[in-house]
Amino acid sequence: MKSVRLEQITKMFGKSRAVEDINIDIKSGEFFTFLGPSGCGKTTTLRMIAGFYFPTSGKIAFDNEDITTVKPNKRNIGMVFQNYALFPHMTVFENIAFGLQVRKLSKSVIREKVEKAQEFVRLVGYGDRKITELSGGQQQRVALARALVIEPDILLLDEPLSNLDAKLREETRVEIKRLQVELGITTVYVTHDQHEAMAMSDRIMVMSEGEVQQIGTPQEIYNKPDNHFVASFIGESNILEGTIKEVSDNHVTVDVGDGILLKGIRENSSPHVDIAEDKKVSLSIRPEIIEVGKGSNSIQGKIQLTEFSGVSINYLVKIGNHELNVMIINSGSNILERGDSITLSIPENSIYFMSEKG
Amino acid sequence: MKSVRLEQITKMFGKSRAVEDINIDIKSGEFFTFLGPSGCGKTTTLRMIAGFYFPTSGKIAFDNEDITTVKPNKRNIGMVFQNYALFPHMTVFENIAFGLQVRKLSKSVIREKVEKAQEFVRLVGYGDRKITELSGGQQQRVALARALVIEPDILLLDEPLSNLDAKLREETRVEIKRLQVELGITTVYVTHDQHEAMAMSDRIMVMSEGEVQQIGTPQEIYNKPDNHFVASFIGESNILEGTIKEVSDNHVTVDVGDGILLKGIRENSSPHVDIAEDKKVSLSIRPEIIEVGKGSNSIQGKIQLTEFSGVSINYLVKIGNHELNVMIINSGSNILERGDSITLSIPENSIYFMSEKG
Amino acid sequence: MTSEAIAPKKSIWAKITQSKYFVYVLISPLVLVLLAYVIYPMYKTFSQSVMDQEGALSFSNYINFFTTEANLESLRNSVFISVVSVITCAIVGVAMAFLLNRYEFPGRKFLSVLVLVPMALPPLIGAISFYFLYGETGIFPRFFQQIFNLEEVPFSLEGIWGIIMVHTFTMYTYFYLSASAAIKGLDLSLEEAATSLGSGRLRIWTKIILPMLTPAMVASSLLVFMISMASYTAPLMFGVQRTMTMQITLSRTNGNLDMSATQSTVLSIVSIAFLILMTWYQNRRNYQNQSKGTGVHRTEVRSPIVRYLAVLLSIIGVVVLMLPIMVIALISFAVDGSWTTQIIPAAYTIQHYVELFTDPDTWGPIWNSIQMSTVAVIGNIIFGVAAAYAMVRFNFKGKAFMDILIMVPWALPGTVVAVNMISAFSEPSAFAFNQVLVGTFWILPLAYFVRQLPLVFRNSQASLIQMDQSVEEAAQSLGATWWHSFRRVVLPIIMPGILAGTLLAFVQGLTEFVASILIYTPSTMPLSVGIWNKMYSFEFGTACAYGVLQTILIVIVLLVNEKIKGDNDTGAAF
Amino acid sequence: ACGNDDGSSDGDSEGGNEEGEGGSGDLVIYTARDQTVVDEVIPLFEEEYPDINVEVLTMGAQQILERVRGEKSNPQADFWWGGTQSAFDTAVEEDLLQSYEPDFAEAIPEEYKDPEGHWYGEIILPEVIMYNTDELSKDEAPQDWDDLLDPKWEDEIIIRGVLQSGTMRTIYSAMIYRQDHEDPEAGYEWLNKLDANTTDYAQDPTNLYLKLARQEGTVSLWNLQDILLQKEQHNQPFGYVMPESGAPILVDGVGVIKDAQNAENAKLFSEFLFSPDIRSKLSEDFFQIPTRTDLEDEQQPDWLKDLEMNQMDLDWKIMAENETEWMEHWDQNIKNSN
Ligand SMILES: Nc1ncnc2c1ncn2[C@@H]1O[C@H](COP(=O)(O)OP(=O)(O)OP(=O)(O)O)[C@@H](O)[C@H]1O
Ligand SMILES: Nc1ncnc2c1ncn2[C@@H]1O[C@H](COP(=O)(O)OP(=O)(O)OP(=O)(O)O)[C@@H](O)[C@H]1O
Ligand SMILES: [Mg+2]
Ligand SMILES: [Mg+2]
Repeated sequence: MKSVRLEQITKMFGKSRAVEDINIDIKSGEFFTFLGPSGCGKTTTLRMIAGFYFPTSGKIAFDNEDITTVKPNKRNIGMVFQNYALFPHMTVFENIAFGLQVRKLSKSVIREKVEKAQEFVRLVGYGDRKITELSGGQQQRVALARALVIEPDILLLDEPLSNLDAKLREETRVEIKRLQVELGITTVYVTHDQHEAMAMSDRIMVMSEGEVQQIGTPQEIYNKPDNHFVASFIGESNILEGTIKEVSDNHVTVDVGDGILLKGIRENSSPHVDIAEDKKVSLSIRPEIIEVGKGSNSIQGKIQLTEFSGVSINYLVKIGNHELNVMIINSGSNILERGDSITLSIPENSIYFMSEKG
Repeated sequence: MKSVRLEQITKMFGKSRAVEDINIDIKSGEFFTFLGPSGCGKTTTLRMIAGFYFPTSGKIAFDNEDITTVKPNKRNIGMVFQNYALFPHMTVFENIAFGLQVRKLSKSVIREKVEKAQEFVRLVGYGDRKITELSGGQQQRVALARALVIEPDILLLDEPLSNLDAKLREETRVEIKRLQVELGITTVYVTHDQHEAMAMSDRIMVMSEGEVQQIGTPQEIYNKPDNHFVASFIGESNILEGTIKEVSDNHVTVDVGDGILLKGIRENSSPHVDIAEDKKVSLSIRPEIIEVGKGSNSIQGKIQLTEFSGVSINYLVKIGNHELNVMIINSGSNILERGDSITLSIPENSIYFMSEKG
Repeated sequence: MTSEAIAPKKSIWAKITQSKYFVYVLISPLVLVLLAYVIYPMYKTFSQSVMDQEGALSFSNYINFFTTEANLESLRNSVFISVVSVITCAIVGVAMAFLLNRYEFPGRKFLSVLVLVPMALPPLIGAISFYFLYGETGIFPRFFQQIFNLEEVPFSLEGIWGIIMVHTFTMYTYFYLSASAAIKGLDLSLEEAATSLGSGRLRIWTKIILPMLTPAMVASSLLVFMISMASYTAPLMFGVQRTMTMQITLSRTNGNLDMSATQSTVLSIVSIAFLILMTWYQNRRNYQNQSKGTGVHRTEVRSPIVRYLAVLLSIIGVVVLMLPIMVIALISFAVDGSWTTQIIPAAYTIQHYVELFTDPDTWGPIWNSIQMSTVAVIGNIIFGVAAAYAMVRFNFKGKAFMDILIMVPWALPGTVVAVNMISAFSEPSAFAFNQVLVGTFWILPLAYFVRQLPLVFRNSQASLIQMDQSVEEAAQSLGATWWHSFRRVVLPIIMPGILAGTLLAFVQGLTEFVASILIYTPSTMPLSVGIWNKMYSFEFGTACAYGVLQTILIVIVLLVNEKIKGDNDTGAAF
Repeated sequence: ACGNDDGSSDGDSEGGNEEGEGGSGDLVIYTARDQTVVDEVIPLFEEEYPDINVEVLTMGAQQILERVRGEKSNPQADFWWGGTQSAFDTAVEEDLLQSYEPDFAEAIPEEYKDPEGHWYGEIILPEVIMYNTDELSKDEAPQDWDDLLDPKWEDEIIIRGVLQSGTMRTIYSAMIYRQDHEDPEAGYEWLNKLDANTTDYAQDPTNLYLKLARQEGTVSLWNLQDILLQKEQHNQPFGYVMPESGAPILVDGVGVIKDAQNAENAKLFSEFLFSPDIRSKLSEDFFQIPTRTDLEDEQQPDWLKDLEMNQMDLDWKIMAENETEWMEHWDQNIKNSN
């Protein structure tokens, strides 16, 4: 229920820079996600919001109020730590109840709330267990319950579901989202799971090596990545380099080598691309968008590798000098093997133009 | 390079039963995965193979040699612990080198191997860091490198990638798999990520509440689940209850209520189902198999919920009293909103019959 | 492979090692040692207390004990003094531990050495220095009397509160050291988690930090409680007759050995009861670090006020704690008899040092003490750590009993321990390889060993309880033998605890007096007896100069310890 | 309790009395004498008996008793040098000493030795009134025990902790005995008044000297020898008054440990220690008053010649019988009651 603003935040550890020049405006009630490779500074940034690190430079404000140096316990946050940080000397119940006791609620209210939270994370009946007697996922759920139960203004979640199975993860995710929407808690979420990020977030910040790459809604980030990094980091993407052969009206034709010409739509391009004949350009093509069989932008290839993933079958297809990842929904039809020929087509409106790499 | 056999393994913690009557035969060089909800006993089983827990009853054998009571350090295993269990007083290098030093390799060989392992987990240049100066994902990678570098007979991995981003996870996964195949290391893998399980495993054991539900190849488990639990746990599945109306030759027609009749193929059924008229039966239909538009088994419904996940758009569709999850590949076309009508069709060969829920 | 051939052999060995009785094999040497050096003499004392002159079983001594008001009052006093001492020592020790371990500031290392120096206070002169500071004619009372122009001194330290004061000033190090070790092992993210849940400093302290320090606190509480019960010099100095130790001495002086045995037994029973209570309290909860991965991030202190406050408090604390030592140094430079009614001595000299350094007998006792303490401490480390490991990691019958065995010598007055040792070893016994130990070099190190074993044992145990066991498992999974993983993984992680205990034990060995005086031989005269000799012949200044030498020796030990610790640190806080 | 009987009844067989010329081997002495005394005597002894290897362990009388007791089954020491009559009596009762008949036995009065010859008094310690000479002149100081009860000494008297000090126990018992040895009530009453004037009890002698020198009080009760030692050797402002009604006189003695490994050497040492030369030397240097009554005038230092001994008449047997009871009563009912 509070907005969060980070202004030109930089954080150094000794001489090494963990994050640099971060600017974010998280709206009140927004679900905001940090996404990025391991070690890119997600936890560091989150900890600065929580108040456990002081930015080397820059300012942090909640609701326009500068809280850069305010103590963590005065920020009314709820946090799930990446390492859980459960109190080993307390039981599950005591762990979850801790924040409520701090808030001096009555015994009966605490019991009620804790029980509700236990239900929420599917740990009913585990109240008296010691932390050592829980499985990894159960520990993570205790950590989650402990942060949620205090209904904070701002919820900071550092990979809160990483040790849960897909089913529970999905259910918990939906529940968190519901809670967040119902209570309007501003939430900052760190995850390495894009699917999760996409499904839950209002906006996503993609980071790499301590720097912001793009901030936007899931669809913007997915469909209109600002740069190579974002395109390849978010979901899988085939990135081809080519030279623009022809620009007509709304259509662009690109030569990607080996005599292969691909036709796309002009408006599907990131802001800074120079679309003109003979310019070098990068094309991003999502594997799932490629179809099997003839159609627009038909090409021939040979299967290099086959991978079955349940929902889909993934092929690595060799086309000239390029290798394309192709994802075909598993419809029970037979699976092609390495060496088989395949005909693919790429819908025109699903080619996205970005400026050349580097 | 050793086979692993678990015979009627049961493990109790005090009075509570963590796993019960587990029988597995893991072949030499096989990649075997434990899959199951949080707290179902995956870690417990793994720890028994490693030798940290003694089974309350039952036997464990490596290569037909009973090792139930052999000490962990005599088993030549490599293990990644769910909580990493890194040596906090050592640097990254020292952590990874530990197992090699135990094996009394020469300094130069150790250096070489450790450096290769660091490269493998993308931690080149982090050798002299203290463990406390690493991010969560980096720590996990150290744990992985430490287990792999000793090239054990049996590799036990307890959610070794849970804190890595999708990209790195995928890459590491591929590398682990490659290593495993090249060296032929028997691998037991615990994961909560079915995608990972499907992509890597030779066989998967699905567990629930300490009991084995099904053991089989990824395709068997996905396409021919033994029971409700497996069907709904592995991937998403819509499970409908119905009564068989008509059995003709190879086709089965089932009334699932609200006057909706679905037609399927007889052979798509789990072993113990009794296919006969008027029998109750369960149908499992994967969300990704359902198509938009008219076709076989056409039905009408109303959209309840829309979720965008990058690759796909997920709808929750209300049909009579049923709610169906439907997953449509994101082809850039417009997304339907809550309340919109939709026509779906279910291919006949993609309905799977299971016995009624017990 | 050749598994065929080795399989059967392996399985026999495996059978033995995996048997649930194997742990008894492991702990048997320790039990033997304890039997010989603790149980056997203790049993003699006990049997003496329940036997009448004819040797028949009789509780008349106990009836006598519990019907004598003097005894009961002594018991009450001793328990009261011990309980309050535990509390005051805990406050001082833990507060100093936090100030000096949590905040980084220039000179922190130096202060953290100084804060331990009071440990070096020689028991005899140490007692007197308190008198000089806070006694009726002490520096402070006189100082305040003068500046406020009072008729009488405004306050002075006396009686039971005097004892408690002395205990606090000399025993807070037990808390300081073990708390410091525990703080190093404490996962900071727990505090952060509590903070993020909105809790303020106070609550973090009471609900997270102190509870998480429980193993360390229990260890030091036990040590302080027991040594307070067994404390002799402090009651002597404040003339409080009604404590258990004084009563025991009195009984012995009067030749009433049965009563003294009874009193000793009652004393140890009280201490054992406290031990059982604390163990029960500790076992109710789990203290193993349980986080995923290692305690990653460290809290930063930004607020300069907090930091300056920490610096200021540290300095004040250290100075106050150092005062008794400084007084001894002061006296060592004062002309004997020159300090009468002044606040501080009027005339100074270096004569005492000249005397000391020209006396060829000065260095012998110092060298003896170093040798004997070293021998004892090596034994302490081997057995103390092994016992702690067995107690924490294994589950076996008689665990509680072994705990008591190890602790009891600490709970008995030094005189009683020494007399036990004499009677046990004045004849050849199997436990001493058929040798008479009395009158040899070995009896003193042995006495030190038995008496100080709890120091290393308790502190190591506290560290072990906090250590995450899966780290050890990781080492095993990498093929390390038990010994290898113990050496390379367990030891380094619990090293702060071991070092704390070792330091205490070593310093204790260098300063032990009450037992030493009864069993030393001319060739093994320890330093403390040397000092006492000077005192006894009223060479007060020289005794203090000798005491200063002892203090310097201990400071050197502290510095060495700091060096070892420094090499071992897994990183100090910001 | 097996308290302090007179210790007269233990029938100990008389030890052999042969005397070797010269002597050789070891000699282990436990002593409660000051290091300085030891340092004076031992070299002289070693000069005379160069073949005897002497080892001296210094400790308190109480600790000697503890040690000898502990080592009973395998004695480590040969000679016990310095201990109170009561400590020796306890030791006799516990059968820790052997009896012997030295040459000087005749020269020692009955009351200063064990009738069976288990121990012999070496020096006597008169207990007197002590005062701070900076504050008081000899005339201002109390002249007799009863003067101490005068209210003008309120909070001026410092007493060395009574129960742990043989000296003080003797003085206090003597005070009770002096009032009425049949019924201690009168003595308790007297001590009660003394307690009223007492400002503090010092825990050890050093402390007593400190407190007195630092004028926490001006008057104390103490033994003559230590007062003189402090005064002459440590420049302390102390003086003494020999009470008009007499001073209780304590004996400090020596004994040979039972079953000592070097009993012969121990006897040699005791002969040496009691020899007139050594006695006069120790009187000279350490203000010791010998028990021997047969010293020539020229063997006595001036102070000793001038000393007007005024012995209080006491029945040590009755005192020993009652001391524990009296002292416990004092400790429990009188001490600090005012
Ligand atoms: N030491 C223990 N004492 C008591 N119960 C335990 C102990 N360890 C685990 N359990 C319980 O045993 C069950 C199985 O635990 P296990 O750790 O094997 O689960 P898991 O399948 O690895 O789960 P996750 O995916 O959450 O890590 C859980 O319900 C857990 O609470
Ligand atoms: N205390 C520290 N001292 C030095 N470097 C640190 C410290 N903490 C983190 N780092 C480094 O800062 C970088 C950012 O770390 P951070 O923990 O923010 O990563 P992250 O994005 O959370 O990664 P992950 O997804 O792996 O948890 C990493 O390279 C890490 O090694
Ligand atoms: Mg992180
Ligand atoms: Mg697990």
